[in-house]
Amino acid sequence: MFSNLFNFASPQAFYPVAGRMISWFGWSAALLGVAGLYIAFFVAPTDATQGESYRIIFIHVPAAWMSMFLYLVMAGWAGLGLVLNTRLSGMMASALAPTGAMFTVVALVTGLLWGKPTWGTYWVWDARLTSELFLLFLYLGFMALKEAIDDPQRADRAGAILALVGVVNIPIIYFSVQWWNTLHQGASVSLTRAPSMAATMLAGMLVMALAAWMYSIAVSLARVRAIIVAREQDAAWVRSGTR
Amino acid sequence: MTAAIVLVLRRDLLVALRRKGDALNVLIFFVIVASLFPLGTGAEPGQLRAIAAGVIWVGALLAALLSLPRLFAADLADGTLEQMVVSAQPLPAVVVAKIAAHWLTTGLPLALIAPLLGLQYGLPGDALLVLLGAVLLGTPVLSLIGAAGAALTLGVRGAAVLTGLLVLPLFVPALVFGAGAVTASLSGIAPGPHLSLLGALLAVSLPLGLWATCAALRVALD
Amino acid sequence: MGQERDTVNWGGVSEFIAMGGYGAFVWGSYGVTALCIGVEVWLLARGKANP
Amino acid sequence: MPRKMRYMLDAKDLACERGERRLFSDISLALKPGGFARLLGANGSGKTSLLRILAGLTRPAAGEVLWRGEKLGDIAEGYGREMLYLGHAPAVKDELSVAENLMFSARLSGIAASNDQCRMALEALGIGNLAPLSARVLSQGQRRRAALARLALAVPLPLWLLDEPFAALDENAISRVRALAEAHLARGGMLVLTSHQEVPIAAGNTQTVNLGV
Repeated sequence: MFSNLFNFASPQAFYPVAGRMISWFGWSAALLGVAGLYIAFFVAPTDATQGESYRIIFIHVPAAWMSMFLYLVMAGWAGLGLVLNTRLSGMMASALAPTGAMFTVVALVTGLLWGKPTWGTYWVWDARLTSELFLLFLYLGFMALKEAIDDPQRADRAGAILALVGVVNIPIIYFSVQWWNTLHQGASVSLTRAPSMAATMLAGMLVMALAAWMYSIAVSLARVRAIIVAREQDAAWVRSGTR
Repeated sequence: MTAAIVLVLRRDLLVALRRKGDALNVLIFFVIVASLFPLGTGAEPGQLRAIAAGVIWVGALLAALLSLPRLFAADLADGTLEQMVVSAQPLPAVVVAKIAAHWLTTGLPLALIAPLLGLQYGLPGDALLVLLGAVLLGTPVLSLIGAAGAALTLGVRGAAVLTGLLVLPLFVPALVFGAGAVTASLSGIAPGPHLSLLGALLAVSLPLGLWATCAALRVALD
Repeated sequence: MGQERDTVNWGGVSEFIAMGGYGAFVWGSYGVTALCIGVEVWLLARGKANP
Repeated sequence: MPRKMRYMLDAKDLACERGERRLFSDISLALKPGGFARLLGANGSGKTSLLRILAGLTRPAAGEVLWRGEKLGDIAEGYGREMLYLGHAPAVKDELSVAENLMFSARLSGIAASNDQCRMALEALGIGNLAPLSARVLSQGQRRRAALARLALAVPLPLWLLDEPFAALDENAISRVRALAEAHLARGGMLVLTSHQEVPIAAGNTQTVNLGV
């Protein structure tokens, strides 16, 4: 009786709605992306100390934000699915995970490529980068668990429990790694101290983050449609050819 | 509530007593893992002392991980797990008892033997004491979070490895504070803050691990 | 002394690509990002829910 | 006071799904004291799933199960104090002796059985002599008997849900189990069971729920 509370909760009703929204979000992501790149390369001034290599920040920081944000959204959908027992919520959580993991990989790789020119080594055991690495493991664990369980409904509910445990642990892991970093190395090597935050840099990062957000919504909607098709394979309405 | 806990705890300890091999093997595994590292890193005293806390703690994590399937898998197979879930005893009590039994047969022995390995690594007296305290405080966290992982992967293909993939990232705080306490006492810093953070971690892991394990068991037996 | 400009003047494409000597790292980062996004969109375009 | 209850166990319009497949839908079942229901259906038609829904283990895709007028979800272990569920797997632990197994299972259901009560229960299933043995040495049939010995102790539990109670049992054991079931019904207890063997059970009112093919 909850599922008709908001009729989008039923996968069949949501399928066409998602279809219409994808292009809207896709285009806004593209436009914002172009604007962000323009700021990143043509508006942001050269940094006094790091020269041009700091321009990686316009990808690294938004990706790191998105990797955290998407895990929260994923855990939100998953928790909703667990409480309301609506199938679409579980599917949305599954749809978000790969994109969140992708942004985590992007954040890590760009962190490596930024670390090399700036500190001479690719992998920097910096608190944020290390926490980002373990965030990737949380994503991989979530996806691996859902992949390993055959029954979709059990997979959704097990994944939801794991995501909720994970979301509580993310700040704890981050704090403990931060504590560990100050204990062992002192705060000398740290990506957190970005170069002086000129207004344009902040603007560039925010625009890129917004672009990444729009992109994530578009991609997740597309993926949730694929999941709906995959799951409702034998449901009658799929065979009746509604696309 | 406590009657239920005592009932299930006594039963699990009785079963563990009748299968002494399981707990013993985990302990031997822990000692072997800790003894392997010097063969790789070289036995230079200063270096050994530096890596001791990390090696012993990671060994404890892996040993705890190794013993997690024992928590529910056997009971699922012979049908006793579903009897406990559908019984007159509250599920949280059953889960608390099983986690306590797991800690008593795994975490506690690991903690008692850790100082011995600390000696092998040349840790001074007070560091050994801190090591004992840290492992005593940290291993319940491993049992609590580990139980949630074991329940989530119950009856799933490749459950042993998958459990590791799920819970090892969640063991990071315990590792950082646990090993950090020993390293701190080695370099003359009071380990107090680390141990209290470990205690705080345990306080968070108790309700979280319990909720997650109960929910996961209901999902697994659905 | 260059007066305050609102846009960075790269003075030609080759300088833009050189990126003040950090071209490999900057374009490496943007390239990897473009690759990841490209792979994800391509997989979805083929109707696969990927991992 | 829950709304007026004409039935102790009241399952309405149940539906069950396994993966994306719907096993059955619109199944209802209501039991009054002394009521007996037999679940029929081919293999894989969902008989076990239906029983597990009634036991509160499986969540139905639709419909709800009420005990004494309250939803199962709301009363949790309260239901466990009044219901005995025996599944396919005989809940017997190899490491424990037959008597220890029975003692533990009884206590799980909130029944504090003494040693000789346990011995009598095992006698009722004809395996009194196996009491001290480790369950590891039991045959499949003996293992089933050890599990079913709980029925002799489950007098205080009004609702019995039994999944294939007669499976792997010989004639002697079947008649013993049938006697226990009929005594339970005579005392005003309620029984739901799934079974392929045609074992007639004398009961006040008998319902059959057919899950079809």
